[in-house]
Amino acid sequence: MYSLQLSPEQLEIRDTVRDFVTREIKPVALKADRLDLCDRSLLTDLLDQASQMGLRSLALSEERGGAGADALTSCIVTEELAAGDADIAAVLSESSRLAHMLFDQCMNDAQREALLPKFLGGDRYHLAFAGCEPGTDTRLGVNYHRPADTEVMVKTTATKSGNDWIINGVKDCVANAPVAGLFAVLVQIPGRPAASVLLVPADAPGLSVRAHDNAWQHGTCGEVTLKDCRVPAGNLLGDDAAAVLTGTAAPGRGVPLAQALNLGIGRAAYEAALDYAHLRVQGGRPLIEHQAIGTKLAEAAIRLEVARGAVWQAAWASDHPEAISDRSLSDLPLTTIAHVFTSEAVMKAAKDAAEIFGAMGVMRDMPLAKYVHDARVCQHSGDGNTDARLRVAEEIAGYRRASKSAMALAGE
Amino acid sequence: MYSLQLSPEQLEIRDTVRDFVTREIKPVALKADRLDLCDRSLLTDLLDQASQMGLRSLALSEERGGAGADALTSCIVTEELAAGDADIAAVLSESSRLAHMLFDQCMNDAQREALLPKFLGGDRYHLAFAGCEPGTDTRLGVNYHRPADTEVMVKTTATKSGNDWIINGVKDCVANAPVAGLFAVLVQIPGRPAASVLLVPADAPGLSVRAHDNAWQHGTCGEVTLKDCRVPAGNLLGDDAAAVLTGTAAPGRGVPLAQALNLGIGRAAYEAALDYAHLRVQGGRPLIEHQAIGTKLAEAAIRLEVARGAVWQAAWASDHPEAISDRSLSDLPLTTIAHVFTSEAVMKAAKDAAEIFGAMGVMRDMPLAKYVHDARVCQHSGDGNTDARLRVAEEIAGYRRASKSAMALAGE
Amino acid sequence: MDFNLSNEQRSWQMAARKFADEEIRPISLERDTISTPRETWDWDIIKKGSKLGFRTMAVPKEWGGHGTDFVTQALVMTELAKADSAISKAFSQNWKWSHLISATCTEEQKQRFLPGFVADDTFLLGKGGTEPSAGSDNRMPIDDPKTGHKLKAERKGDEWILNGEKAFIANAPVGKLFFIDARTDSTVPPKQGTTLFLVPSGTPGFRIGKVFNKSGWRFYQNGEMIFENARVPHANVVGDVGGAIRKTGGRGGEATGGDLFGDLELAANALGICDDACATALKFAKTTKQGGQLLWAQQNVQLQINKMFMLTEALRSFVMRVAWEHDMKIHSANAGLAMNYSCDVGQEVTELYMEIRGADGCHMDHHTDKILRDAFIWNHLAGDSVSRMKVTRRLAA
Amino acid sequence: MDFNLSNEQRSWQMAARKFADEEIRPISLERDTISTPRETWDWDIIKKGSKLGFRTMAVPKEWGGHGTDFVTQALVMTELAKADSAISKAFSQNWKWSHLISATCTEEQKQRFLPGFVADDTFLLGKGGTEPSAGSDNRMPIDDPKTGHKLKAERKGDEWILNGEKAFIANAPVGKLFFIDARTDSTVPPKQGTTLFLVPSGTPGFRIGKVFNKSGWRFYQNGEMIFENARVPHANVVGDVGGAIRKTGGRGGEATGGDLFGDLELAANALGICDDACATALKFAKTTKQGGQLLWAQQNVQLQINKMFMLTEALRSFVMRVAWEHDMKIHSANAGLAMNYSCDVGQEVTELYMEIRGADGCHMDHHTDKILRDAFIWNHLAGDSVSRMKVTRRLAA
Repeated sequence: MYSLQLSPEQLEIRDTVRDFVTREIKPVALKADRLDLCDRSLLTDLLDQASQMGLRSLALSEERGGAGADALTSCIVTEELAAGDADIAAVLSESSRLAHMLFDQCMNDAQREALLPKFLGGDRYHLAFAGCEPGTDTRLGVNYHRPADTEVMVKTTATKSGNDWIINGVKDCVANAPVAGLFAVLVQIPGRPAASVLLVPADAPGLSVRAHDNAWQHGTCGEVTLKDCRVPAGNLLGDDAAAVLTGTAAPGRGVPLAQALNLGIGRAAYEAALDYAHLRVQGGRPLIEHQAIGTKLAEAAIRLEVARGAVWQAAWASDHPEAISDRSLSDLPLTTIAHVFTSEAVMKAAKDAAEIFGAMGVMRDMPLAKYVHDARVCQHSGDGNTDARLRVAEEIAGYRRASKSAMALAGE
Repeated sequence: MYSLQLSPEQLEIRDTVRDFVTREIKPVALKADRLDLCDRSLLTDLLDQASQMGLRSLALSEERGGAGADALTSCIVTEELAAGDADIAAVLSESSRLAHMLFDQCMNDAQREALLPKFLGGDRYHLAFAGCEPGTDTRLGVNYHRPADTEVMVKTTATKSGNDWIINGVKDCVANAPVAGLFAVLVQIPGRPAASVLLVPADAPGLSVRAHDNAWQHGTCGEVTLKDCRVPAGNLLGDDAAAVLTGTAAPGRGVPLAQALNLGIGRAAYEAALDYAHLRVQGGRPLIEHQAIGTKLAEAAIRLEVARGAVWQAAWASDHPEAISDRSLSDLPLTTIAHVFTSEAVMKAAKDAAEIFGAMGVMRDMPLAKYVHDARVCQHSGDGNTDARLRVAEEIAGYRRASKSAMALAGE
Repeated sequence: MDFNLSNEQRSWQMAARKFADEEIRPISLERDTISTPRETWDWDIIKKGSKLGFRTMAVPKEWGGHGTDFVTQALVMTELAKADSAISKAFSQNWKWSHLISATCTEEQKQRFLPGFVADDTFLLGKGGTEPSAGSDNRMPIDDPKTGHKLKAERKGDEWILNGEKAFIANAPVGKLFFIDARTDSTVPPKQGTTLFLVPSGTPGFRIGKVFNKSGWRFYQNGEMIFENARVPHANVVGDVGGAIRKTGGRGGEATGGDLFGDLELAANALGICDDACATALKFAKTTKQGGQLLWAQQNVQLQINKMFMLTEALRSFVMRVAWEHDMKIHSANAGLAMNYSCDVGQEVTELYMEIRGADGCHMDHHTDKILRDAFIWNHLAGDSVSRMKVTRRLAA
Repeated sequence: MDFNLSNEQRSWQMAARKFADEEIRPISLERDTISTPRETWDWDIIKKGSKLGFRTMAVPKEWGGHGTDFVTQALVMTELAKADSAISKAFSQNWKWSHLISATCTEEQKQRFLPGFVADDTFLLGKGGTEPSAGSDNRMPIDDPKTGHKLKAERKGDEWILNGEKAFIANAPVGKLFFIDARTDSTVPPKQGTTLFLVPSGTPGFRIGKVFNKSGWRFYQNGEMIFENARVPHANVVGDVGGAIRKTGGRGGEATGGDLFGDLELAANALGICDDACATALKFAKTTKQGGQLLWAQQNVQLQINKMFMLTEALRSFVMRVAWEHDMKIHSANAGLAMNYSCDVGQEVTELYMEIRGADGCHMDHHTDKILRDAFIWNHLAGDSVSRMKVTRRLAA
């Protein structure tokens, strides 16, 4: 039965995280000297606290020590965190997402036995997926509605040497790379038809990470170089791991964590402007009582509300493919749809919120400029909205590509 | 538990209605000579058929002879009908909505005994609510965030004469007026603090209806003049009827039937363009394979999908106020939000769809011009989107008006 | 830099404004209401306007016309469109093909057709390009012999025999002389195999089919043309056999002003609709009360009016610049960009106007309804993606 | 109607283009990167530009300036902004107050300040209006004595004693002379109780506080001003005591060109950003491959480029018209409308540019990032609802 009722657990975790954000994150994250984008540092202590609250292992199954949160719950938590600080939200949601994929879905018992205790034991043990490679073109672009001329190949190789794999290659834009304890690395094993995934601990010899400065990505990310990096043969994940981690199985239908994060940014901007509009008096009356300001805030509220519906729909759908098969839900790529819509709605909300703050809305050490920047980063993410629309267009046209590996790499 | 799974009954009725629309409505509704807005006649035979399928009494409870459809189901059906013909959808949804309000919620046993058999017995016995009066300003407008200077008063009066009520006044923009067997008329009984509602059969002496030509409203509507119109004392509905029928109790949160209808128009336009884009070849390839066209269609698909989420959310919420109290859902006026968003999304979808048809998109005897016009009518409905945003703005500001009767009359 | 108008320009503008106010506006809504498309037309207004020069103003003075410049033409189109966009177009459509005659026809052809055109107040011009199923392909021709016009012309001695159909042709039901694109060689791509003919009404085998029932621009006649063994003398070939597209489209159109005038025409006409909407909205806001106060007192209304004027004045600046560039024979992408822009602005301004007029229950003011429909016509002529991509190509040319 | 530039206008434009290409562009991204706001400034570029006349071009010739017209000023601002919007603004900010000096100061005041300004390559001007908590109220004054500027000036003999603060003041940290709005009578509404003073840097009791850390326009200095018993001679009162707002705002601003130049300035500067984005996008699309083909081959890219150029050329047309109107002393709402419009266009064009540059994983091209931030500055200066409503009032004036 159709119902928009959240479970008591969902309502409770939302309140808990919202409270944590209000009391702990915001006072630190919105300090003027930390807002400057040039050196926006990761709030490590708060990440530790969040980990202790279970947010690093949120989506990991309960029997393996996590909270077993479903996609909707994960999105609710991510939105709340992002309303406080997009970077904290990004790091935690990436670890949580990968914890579920790696420990619950991809590892065999031996791997899990070796690695799960490390993950559970260290609040600073984050996870990263090293999929993307420098210079790889993942756009649909000119190949819209045509078979791609060339297959996107993974250039990082893994070759067997005795009982070890030797990995060589460079990965770029790896989220969580600077804080990861464990990497899942997408590699090509010569002779195999598809890509494979190797588990590489951060301290593996030959692995080095260069954190990106001033990157247009939330959280922390970096370039990962693997130079004759050696891991034991047992670190190879099963054949389906590449599909699970790259989202190839259902492109455009992954868990919309990035979109929930985006929504949190928009909400933070909107709420800041709403508060300010109550306080600030102009022409003898609070801003909110001016039609022009009320209308702007209402428009933001409308778009954010509608965007949340789109994100939650995509989240629930990612856990319930059966609702797509029985046609309760559309068979379009709902996460891609949520992405396009949310990123534009939030961008507009952030800009309008900034306008309400006047000159303070364009100061680098004030929250609004941060929200505007954060919203732009979301708009820029993946291959951009122009490409996202082309992916939706192929779906509505019923066009099926022979291979989806290129799309998969693009993520959402 | 949050779930977007439709019930088997919902899935079935959607299929049934969609099939009826494809096989029966579209072939008739989209004939060139019927598309001309100047004389777009009501498709009476199809309305009869729909009534026989139970769509006129859809929301009426099962024990009283209806299908007992909830708000979500009613919206699903309305969207499907409107994808075939907005007028049919408008007439049926109005009768169905009022059947539930009048027979299930407002009438006493005697009234029901007298009138329900007539309603159930005649496929052409439609229902109308005569609330609006000519020249009444229902806008928030300049009164945004201020108490209104004057209370909107109902000018139509009912005075007691022996055992009868004598009604005098004029009502305008009364949906279903030309086809109604029964009117619920909002009246002021001198001396009473609030407005009341009287049941007036279409054949009551002194009641006359003038159908509007070329009105900017879907279905059929007209002006209702009550001149010394006489009905028995027993026709007065209970004190809460005015609140139920005008939606005063929860402004902005009524059943979003008009929005579902709007969505159906957008879907019809989008689907027509999608079909055409597959068929029509330009530059050696079907239109759909051109990036520009694919992108336009994708954008329409995205907005319609998101709009449907907003409409369904508002529909479900209108039946489940408890989900608002426990904060599963936002306490904003969700139907108003769905209205603003849907009307703009559909307008854009209809215009883009028309563009894809080239010159055929601007011909009065072709479907696309109809869809564009129908979408404009939805945008124009109520007090327009500028005012709708002000209503949302008052809600987010937490502004509470002393009286909501003015707002109620505006409807959604 | 000088935005002043010359006395002559100003005087044409004033004459057009007077004609628009006194003659066009009074009949505009009435003609729009008529439901049979063939009957919306009114010869009386055409004759009156013709006597004032609005039909022949683009014909060079040496041929008996008024030889106005493009700036004047833009001003007049805007003024006429303020009162009725479709009636303005019914006049300016003749200028478009006057330009083409001047630019492409031989002296002999001019001698045969121009004096008649100038002398007769009911002599209107048209051009048949679009066919029932090949609109965009003809606007952006590709090098495939299978694409392009299907209307066929075969040479028989001194005559060409035309067979086929044209659709959506402006002035078809009322015109006396038409340029017709016909395929004279279907073994080569359209660019090489299409020829332009002059075809007078009354040509044996040529007749008008249905009149299209447009949702906007109701006054303006738009019809089907049917050619069944229509016989056209070889002397009516414009330019070279196989040279139609070089003459009127692409760089050719830029040289003749044919294509570029069309861009300016749409932009200047849309400007008239916007002017109408702005003036009416401002007056409405300053005279209509809501809640006891003028609409004008509301911030939202002020912001809507601001946007209407802002876009309209941006469009006016752009239109006047393009008109001047045409007079200077500066050919750039600007005319096309202004046309694309006029589509966006015309729709946004009329929609804002509707929002201001807005709330009136189930009723809609007829004037608002009309200009919304008129402005929507641009959607397929000036603002569709083919139009825009065509213009983009000029940017990089 | 004539869009041609005079030789003098053209030569200023060319000089500005050369300076922009050779001097500004090479340092633009580097200055933008500096994280301490006080250090983004570079006196070297100011001095170089000053020697070419870009600091003093609005000063009348009789006072040793170049006496350029508004059209020239618009052209130069656009050219400089093509290379760096903030550096362009650092120059044109001086013109704004040069205009005000010319229009409002007495001969004696001019004599005291103009020669020094003209002679010194590092002499910059500014105006302190905005205060920490009264931005919009000062831009749209209401008739309530409790509103308006809080900075107080009290007369003591031949001097005025100023106490209070200004915030977000352009050129504050680098300027040598400022116009300062101060409240001289708080018992009457701001329109009657505000006086304008000339305050040189180095005035005892006047100092600069923090330098604001803007997200865009990094080069351009924007600071706090602090007045603690600052002593300003009565001779430095501009116009009448109590007449500040009549002099510089509303109809007064229209007469002096103070307010109106500010509108033109923002519009012309935004045009430079748009030109930069258009040129870079076109080049990028024609040189960058995706999937083996130039980006240019894609319809979506063509449509995005079309929109960028369309809006930019509409803005250019509007800016040039407004500049000409200023030169003709035609005062209308157009300057304000063009300013509002430049906010919308600047943002839309830079966002389209970002979409075209787009996909590059987690990296963002620095140039794209910079012009997005620069264009966003307009949001609170030129495109906010107060700006727009203020302009709307001129429409109905």
